[in-house]
Amino acid sequence: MDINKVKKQWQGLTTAIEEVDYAVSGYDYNLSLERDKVRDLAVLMLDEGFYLVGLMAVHVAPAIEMVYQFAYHESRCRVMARTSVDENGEIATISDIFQGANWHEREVRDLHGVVFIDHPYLHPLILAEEDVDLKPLLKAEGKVKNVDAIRRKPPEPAPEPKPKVVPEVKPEATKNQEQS
Amino acid sequence: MSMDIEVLEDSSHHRYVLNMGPQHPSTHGVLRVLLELEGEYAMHLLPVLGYGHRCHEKIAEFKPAKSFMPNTARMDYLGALIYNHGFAQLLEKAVGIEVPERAEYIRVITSELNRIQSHLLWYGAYLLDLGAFTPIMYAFDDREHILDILEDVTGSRLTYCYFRVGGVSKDIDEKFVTKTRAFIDRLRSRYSLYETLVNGNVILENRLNDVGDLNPHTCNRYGITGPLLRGTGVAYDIRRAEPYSIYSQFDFEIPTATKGDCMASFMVRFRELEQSLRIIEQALDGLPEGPVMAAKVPKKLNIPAGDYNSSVESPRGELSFYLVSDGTDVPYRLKVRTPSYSNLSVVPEMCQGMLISDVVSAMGALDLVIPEIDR
Amino acid sequence: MKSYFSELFRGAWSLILGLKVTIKAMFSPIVTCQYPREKLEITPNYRGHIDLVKFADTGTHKCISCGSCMRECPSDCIVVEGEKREGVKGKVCVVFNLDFTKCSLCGACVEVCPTKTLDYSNDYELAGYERANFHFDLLKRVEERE
Amino acid sequence: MEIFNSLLPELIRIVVCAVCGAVIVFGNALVMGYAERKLAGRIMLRPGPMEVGFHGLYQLVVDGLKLMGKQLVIPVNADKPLYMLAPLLAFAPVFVPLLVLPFSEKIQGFDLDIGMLVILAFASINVLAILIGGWSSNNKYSLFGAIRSVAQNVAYEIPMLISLLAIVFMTNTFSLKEIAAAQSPVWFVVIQPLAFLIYIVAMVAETNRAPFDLPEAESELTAGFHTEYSGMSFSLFVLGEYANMFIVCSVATVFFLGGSSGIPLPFFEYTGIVWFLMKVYLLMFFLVWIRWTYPRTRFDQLMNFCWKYLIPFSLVNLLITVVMVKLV
Repeated sequence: MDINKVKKQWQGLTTAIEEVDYAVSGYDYNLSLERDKVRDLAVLMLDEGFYLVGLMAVHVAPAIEMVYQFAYHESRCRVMARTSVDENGEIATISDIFQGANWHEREVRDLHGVVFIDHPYLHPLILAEEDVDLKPLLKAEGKVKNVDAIRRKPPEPAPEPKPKVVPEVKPEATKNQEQS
Repeated sequence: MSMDIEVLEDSSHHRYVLNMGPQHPSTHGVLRVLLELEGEYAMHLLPVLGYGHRCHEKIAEFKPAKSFMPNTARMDYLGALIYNHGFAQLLEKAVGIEVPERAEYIRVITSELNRIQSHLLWYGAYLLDLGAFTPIMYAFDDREHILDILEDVTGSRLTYCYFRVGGVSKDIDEKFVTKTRAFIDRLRSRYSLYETLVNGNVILENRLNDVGDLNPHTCNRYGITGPLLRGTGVAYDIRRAEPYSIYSQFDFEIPTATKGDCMASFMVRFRELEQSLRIIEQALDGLPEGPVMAAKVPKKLNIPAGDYNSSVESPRGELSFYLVSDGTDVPYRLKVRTPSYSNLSVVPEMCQGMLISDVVSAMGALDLVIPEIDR
Repeated sequence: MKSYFSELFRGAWSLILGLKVTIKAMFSPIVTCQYPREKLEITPNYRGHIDLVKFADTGTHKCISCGSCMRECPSDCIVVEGEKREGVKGKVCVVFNLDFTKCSLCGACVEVCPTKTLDYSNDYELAGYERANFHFDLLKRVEERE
Repeated sequence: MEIFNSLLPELIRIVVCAVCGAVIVFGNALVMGYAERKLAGRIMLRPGPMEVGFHGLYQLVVDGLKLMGKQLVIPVNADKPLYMLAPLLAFAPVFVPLLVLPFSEKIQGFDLDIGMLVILAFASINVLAILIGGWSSNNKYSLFGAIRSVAQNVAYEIPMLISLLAIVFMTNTFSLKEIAAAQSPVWFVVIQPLAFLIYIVAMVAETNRAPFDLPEAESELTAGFHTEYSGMSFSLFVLGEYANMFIVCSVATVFFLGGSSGIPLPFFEYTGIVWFLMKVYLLMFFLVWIRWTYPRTRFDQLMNFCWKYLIPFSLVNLLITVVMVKLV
């Protein structure tokens, strides 16, 4: 795999490619894409030899965000691709491309209620039949944060968080000690 | 789950459905697999999960991230320390805490002991699946030594909660080092026993060869990692591919096999025992002096907003903790990507058209830990 | 034809080797421990449920009812209450309950304790018939102890 | 025994034999149950039963009492009469072979001149019991166990018979007493080692023991054909299994290990029975030993092994024997 070549291909599919500092965030590339490009990206990733680490949903406003994680065997290249579901809570399945996504998507359906269009067998996997609409991982009313709240604050994250954290935390720590 | 059965039974009339589990000797926990049989051949498999789901991911959203540490140990009861490791590392990355070198060495030593322990239990339990009763007792005999060593330092025998954000909770002593070295010698002297009793046995060879074929492409499609993937010839190990902790300092091989069947992953796991021993040996030799906890670990861990991922190599494959933070000390969302979940998802494809006996041996080769799937 | 016989002999030989291993085991000493009859010595580092330490110098525990353990506990299984008494500096601990059914033995409470008055007990034979057997009153326990 | 021949009518003789048979069946089950658990324990580096009596000696008695006290659970959809019949059918026929076994020159119930055929015929009824038990339980696992058992036993009876037939050609008789007596200078195990090996393998498969315990195969079929059985009906299956083990090992002793021959002991008139039982239990020890050593074979491999190796070898062996007998 040539990463530059792959990057070029990503450009056609994504709205933003962000290189992330592995030492801080634990992955290399952060891709943002439109929801109708998810299947194209999956096909590309499979062709390039990536495997699907997992996919998950995050309940944020205005729409639930889907995060697909890919990684590569031969060299370190961990990719997060994120998109959001549409207003009906639907998104296209990638389980016919990455069969491993089948169960992950069923799990997301169970826990967040995201419906995957054209999924071959979207039955409850973890929940019981009668709890289909439980959606346990949806945040309670009022607890849902806006999508900006969970984004890394300085857009260039490299060494930023460290100096930011220390002063932020210190008063907390001393406060606790005072209490005890 | 009556619906599932209907789906299977509708497909054709002369086949019938066998319910394997949730209480079955070879599913190792509350996993249920519906088998659609034609004679003794499984034409269609449908795993049914969720009997022991504890919703750890939801629990994580309710309390400070630091308090989630004991829960990680309960996801995979065989790789508790490795789960500890992944989670501690995640928070250290996110908050930016430097772990002292001695703590990293201790983490590696105990994690590798944990890995050996997990492999030994799998070894015995797998042989039990294949109908050999004795090897599990020999494997347990060895495993007890590890548990004693780990109990001495962590205080518990199974669901360890030993790692802390910023280090480990307790320093190891000279006794630990001598006991571990004695164990290394002991396990090495036991290889010949395992090899003659089990690995070379013609019945075992016939049971495992050419059963449960996988290839690298299938592994990519299903996200299979760990010994199963290495059994197909791909030398992918997170300890080498994305060296975390201090794994880059050690000299160890990644055992691979090429055939991708049960025998391949069996031998890969068996040979990983030796590699783990080598890592432990090197770590014990290079063990530095110093503190085992980072000097400044804030009491309240405010995680800067953003998302963080931490991947480690669990005995069963890639384990990823993915945390989304909104800037508070309570995770906004924590996703645990457990290896068994993806590994098990290949079963319907891998076991299609197999004899029941082969389904048992193929599922045993996945080294399933059900609480990890129903996390 | 050649492989037919060589396979047979190789297989038979591997079976004989296996028999040799087990017969050797038959005459080697047993490794298990007959638990209720004999007991293994438990390591002093064993993490049982928590207990209040009885200090030799004061003859009792040193809990100042700060509540750090209560706050640190991930499963909320500790209840500490203190009250202000006249003539005594600080608070006096009047309630220290542990709900062991919820405890996950993580050890956070012991590590956070400012006076080091919390420690793990070495008690591991904890089987009981009812839930109430696992609701420990640690203050009572520390008084009853030697 | 000659006294009985002259003084008592045949009927009483049968009753005495039946009582002796019962003693053997139950005594053997006790001894073997205990020995199996002890040996399994020793092989696994643990002590085995230790609690009841000295070194757990009464364990099996207590277990038996417990099983007798247990409820007989009959599944709702089971075929009741057949379900109840199966354990009896597994247990009852084992008495007949005991009647014709020559425990020593003087101790033998009946010396039939078709002794070998009687044993083989009655030993095969066991398969029917397993089939009926597995089918009538109305449990899919049981059914699988039953089907496997039938296929396996039918296949393995062929090499068993053929290997024994080689001995019959040499001795020219079906009478067990005469076959045992024919081995006075050398045991047939020396002359017919191949037949002996084939018989041993077939014997393990016939008694459904590991590594050929496919009808039970508890990691695949939970408990196979006796999944649904409980209490005494379960223990009848176990009794039948141990009695069958005793019978096949006795046959091996009679055909290959010289029956009751051995150095006569000075203090006991019926020395033969001591030697006989010693040989039988040595073989039984071997059965236990291999059970706790090997993994289980797969069903198709089991059948392959029979058709690919055992039957051709036993046929060649038979052919050579016939030629040799003709020439000598």
